Amino acid sequence: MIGTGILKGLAETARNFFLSYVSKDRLTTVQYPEQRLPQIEAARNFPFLVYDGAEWDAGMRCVACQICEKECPPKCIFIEKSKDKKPDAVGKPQFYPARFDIDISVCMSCQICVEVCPFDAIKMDVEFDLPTDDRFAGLMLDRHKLSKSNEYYHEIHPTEATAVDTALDAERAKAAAAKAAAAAPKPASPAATAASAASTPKPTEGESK
Amino acid sequence: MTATFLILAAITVAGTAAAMGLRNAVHCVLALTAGFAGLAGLYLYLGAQFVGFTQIMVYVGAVAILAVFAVMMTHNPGEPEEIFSRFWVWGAVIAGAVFLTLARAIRLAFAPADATPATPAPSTTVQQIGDALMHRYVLPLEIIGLLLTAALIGAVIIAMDPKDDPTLEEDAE
Amino acid sequence: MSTITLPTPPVLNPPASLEASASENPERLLELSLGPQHPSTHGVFRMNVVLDGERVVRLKPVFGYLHRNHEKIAENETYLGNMPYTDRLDYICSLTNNWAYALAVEKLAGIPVPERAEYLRVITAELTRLLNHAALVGFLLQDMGASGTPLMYAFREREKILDLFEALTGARMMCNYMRFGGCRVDAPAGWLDQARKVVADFPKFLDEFEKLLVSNEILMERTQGVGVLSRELAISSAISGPMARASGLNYDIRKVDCYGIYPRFSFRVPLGSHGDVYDRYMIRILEMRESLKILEQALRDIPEGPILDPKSKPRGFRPKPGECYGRIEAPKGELGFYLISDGSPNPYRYRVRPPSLINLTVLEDLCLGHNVADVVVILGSVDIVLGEVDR
Amino acid sequence: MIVAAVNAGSVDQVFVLAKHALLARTPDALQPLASAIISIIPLLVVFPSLFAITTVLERKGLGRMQNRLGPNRVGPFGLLQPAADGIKALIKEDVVPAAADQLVHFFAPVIFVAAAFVAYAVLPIGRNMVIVNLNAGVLFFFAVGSVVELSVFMAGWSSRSKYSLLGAMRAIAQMISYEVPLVLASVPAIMQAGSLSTVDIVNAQAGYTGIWPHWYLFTPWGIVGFGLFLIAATAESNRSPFDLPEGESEIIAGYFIEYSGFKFALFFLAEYLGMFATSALGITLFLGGWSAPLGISLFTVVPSYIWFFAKLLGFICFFIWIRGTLPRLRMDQLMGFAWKFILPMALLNIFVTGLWRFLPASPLNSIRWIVCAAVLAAPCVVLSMSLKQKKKLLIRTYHFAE
Repeated sequence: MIGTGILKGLAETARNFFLSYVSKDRLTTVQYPEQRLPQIEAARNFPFLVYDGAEWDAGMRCVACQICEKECPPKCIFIEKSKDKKPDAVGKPQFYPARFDIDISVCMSCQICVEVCPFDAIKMDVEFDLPTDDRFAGLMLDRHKLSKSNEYYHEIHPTEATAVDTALDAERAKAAAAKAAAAAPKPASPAATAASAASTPKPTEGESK
Repeated sequence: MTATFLILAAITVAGTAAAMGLRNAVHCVLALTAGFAGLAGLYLYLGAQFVGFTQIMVYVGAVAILAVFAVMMTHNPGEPEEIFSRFWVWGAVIAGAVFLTLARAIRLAFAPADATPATPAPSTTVQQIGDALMHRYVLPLEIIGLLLTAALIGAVIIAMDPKDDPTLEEDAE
Repeated sequence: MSTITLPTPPVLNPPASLEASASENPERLLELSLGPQHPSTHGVFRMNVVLDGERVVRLKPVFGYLHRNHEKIAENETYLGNMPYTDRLDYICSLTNNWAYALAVEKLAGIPVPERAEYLRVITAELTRLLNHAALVGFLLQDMGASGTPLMYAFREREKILDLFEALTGARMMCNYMRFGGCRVDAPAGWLDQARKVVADFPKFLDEFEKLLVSNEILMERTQGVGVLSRELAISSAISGPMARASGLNYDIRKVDCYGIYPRFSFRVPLGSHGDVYDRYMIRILEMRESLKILEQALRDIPEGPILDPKSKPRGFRPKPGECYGRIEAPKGELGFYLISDGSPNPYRYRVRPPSLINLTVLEDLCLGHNVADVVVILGSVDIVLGEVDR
Repeated sequence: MIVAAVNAGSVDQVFVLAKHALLARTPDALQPLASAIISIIPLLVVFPSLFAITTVLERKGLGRMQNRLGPNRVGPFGLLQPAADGIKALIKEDVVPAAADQLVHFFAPVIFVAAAFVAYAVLPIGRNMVIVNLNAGVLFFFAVGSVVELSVFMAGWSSRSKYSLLGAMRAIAQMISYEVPLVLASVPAIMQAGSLSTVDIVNAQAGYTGIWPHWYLFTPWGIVGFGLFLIAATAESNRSPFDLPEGESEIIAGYFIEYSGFKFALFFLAEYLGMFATSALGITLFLGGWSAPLGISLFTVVPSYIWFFAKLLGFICFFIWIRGTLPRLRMDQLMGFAWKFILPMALLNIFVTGLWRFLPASPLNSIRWIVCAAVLAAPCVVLSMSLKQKKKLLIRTYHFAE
């Protein structure tokens, strides 16, 4: 008959109207500021620098190798290497970034920097409401604003953080073993270490200062 | 000469005067509509409800829209028209003649000495008008109906687009 | 020095019959610009419409408002650096864009893809197809005036799929998930069960949709016989995707190229017979049902295993010089990437075949003779996304 | 029981008694003027507040139909939302396009709202609660209804924008072509009641046989007439399947595209008032005005104006329900539907009412029912069959390729 399609449609909206009072999966509205959706673990927004231990400046894992600066598609990372060195996560003295800026108005949170970073120094944060009243300086995060503790990293991405930590601990163990092996046969070849220390400014073995 | 009569008369006269005097054609038509509305108010004030409502429905509802349509569609308000056309002399003469005849007719109607104040006509209900239409005036009603339908069909044919009029296409080939 | 005379560009085929009527009484025509800021042009897209009364006499699409120089930027980026940019092409289905680009580069460099990665690619691509068709059908009905009700039902289902993408790739719409030779990250624990649940619930939404509007007389009246695309015109204008299949063209790249592991899944390709807006609307609903079948089979027998061969390094990827053209069946049509590599880390030439733009070229032929209300509905049924049209 | 009756009586007439009390105090000279003002003021208060409540009801109803909440931030359950909208409309800048014709642009909403309000003069809200009992009440209602088109066109033309012109042309065509079926759909009720005055029509439907009321709805021509009236009323007040003049997705907002601030709010007020007025007329003609739906004492105790507003609420919910579901008709279909389907049906309905009136009365007037129902049902069946033969409006089957 002519009008049945329209009546079926009307019945459908009426059903939805009454069901929305009853069934939970139909009414999916979440009142944002008061209620929030549970944070999905793999979510990513803007990058942040990870540091171990308490002090953010000393514990920073980043060694200013500038790979992420080269690989970043929209070129929003700016790094200046430091002159002196400090021990990095594994204990080897490495450079550290005197200046590490990310312009988050340019960053498109594509996490390529996380993928190419060999030192697990930069990870993706989940913080999304970053309101600021200044379009330029407010959105240029410097070293201090970017660095967050490893505990925070465990909080937001638990599985990924544990995997990174196990890899780092293995590396630290390997480096410690290598140092122990290097210390043991020291009396045997002092000349070799002296020669190698003179020729290359960057010492090859993990000799702690 | 009660207050309402004065107001309604003022609206009608002002509306029609503005219709003549205004420069912008669209404003003239709207002023004319105000005049019609004033006239309808006068009918209602005299208690002739049916005539008042038909006046609103026919004149303010339909004729005004037709006039507004015509004016708005054709006039581009760019160039201002001059108020007095060259033939204003003839216009004045004809207007004067019409006014004289009307004045004489009204004066004769009140030939008896006292021009009694206008007593409201006996309030005829719609029922009586309906009966009159259906009994005494049924023939003129049918004829007018026929006339209107013919006019309607004529208008449709004139307005029909030559492109999709089947009859024209055969002649074209 | 002989002066070089440039050949005058050929005038595109002016429809002869209309020129006559237009020149006959030009002041009767009303030139109207629909867009670029217009509620139903699905983005910044303008149509210069010449109306005779309410009937369309001439329609000139104007676009380029969203041109971001995508292909020139790609020539200065590394191969990996281009991957996030492909998300922004057709910003509703980012995963199929990624897959098309990854497929092209894998064909160029000859990189094998492990089994589990292929299954994950099929699952995410078919979920994107559900997403795109549901959103499109919702928008089509919104253009017709059903004030948002079908659109809200479609978006409620879309939210479930977007949550799946966020759990897998980290972002809802800009997934950047595929890599050359596989996928970036494996499905987290419980993701596959969640996906199975979403796929199991989806038919309920489709039935609700069909009951709401498919047999609706007003909808049939508004779409049947409107914007008819003939088979010959579809073939000659290289129309692809649901729009071509609605005109009865049996051309689905999943069946033609058999890329990825599609031959393993049994699914059918719906074909329309009239090629009007109603057929395009119905084809998309039937395609959603076919995608559900593929998803059930893929989610049933996805194997364990690596998703990216471990020795492939993300950086310093230098394919050998050569050229290749990789294409997939994106929800909007045949999405292709044509790459020329000169051995350096940046592609020498990077060209995208955008299905929306090519489907858009026949918009004037579809809209002639209809009135303004139909132009909006026909544009809705062509399913364009300006990110892909303008690149 | 008598006490209940007296109370019921007084509660029902509380407004009428209040008016007489007030009138007794005013000096005689001002008597007619005062009585007019006293009966107009509640009208000016009640219906705009009903407009406010309807906007909330509409947005929450549509929201719930689309499985979302609807406004609930302003006030408890979002009930203060109309206040917020009102203030916003007042504060917003009133932009008048440079090329616009200032005078006409200003007067359009004024006339629109004035015409919408004047139409309430003849609508009986409760037992002897009608502002003026004209013996040509329904004719007055339609006369005022036709003034609305003039203001729509003034708005459309004066804003000097192509979209508003298109919207105005559509609005005029739609209103004129649905005014005729609206009038013809109400003629049967007038024929049966034998008078054009709305109060007489309501009194003609007053009595009950057993508990069933004598509403005109419960007659074959009443059902068809009510259906046609409903369709024409939706079209007349530019509501959903017929909201072409302001087709958002095509010509954005039609004739009031160049209006902002309070003039825009006035247009909305006038549109909703027009909707209430036409539904009120529908209630008066077919649903027995302010009479209770069932004859039982529990219902008749409830005051008459409560029933009137309950039925009006029913109409409003029906319009919202339609708006949430149906897509829009195209212009030529809309006109075709009016002139080719609704008008002939309305004329046939008038013929059937005549038939109904002169057929011999019989127990439960079953003969009249069968004859009239048959005559009315015939064209609908014929129409749907012809549509089937002409292969129109057919759900298509699709073949699949492997």
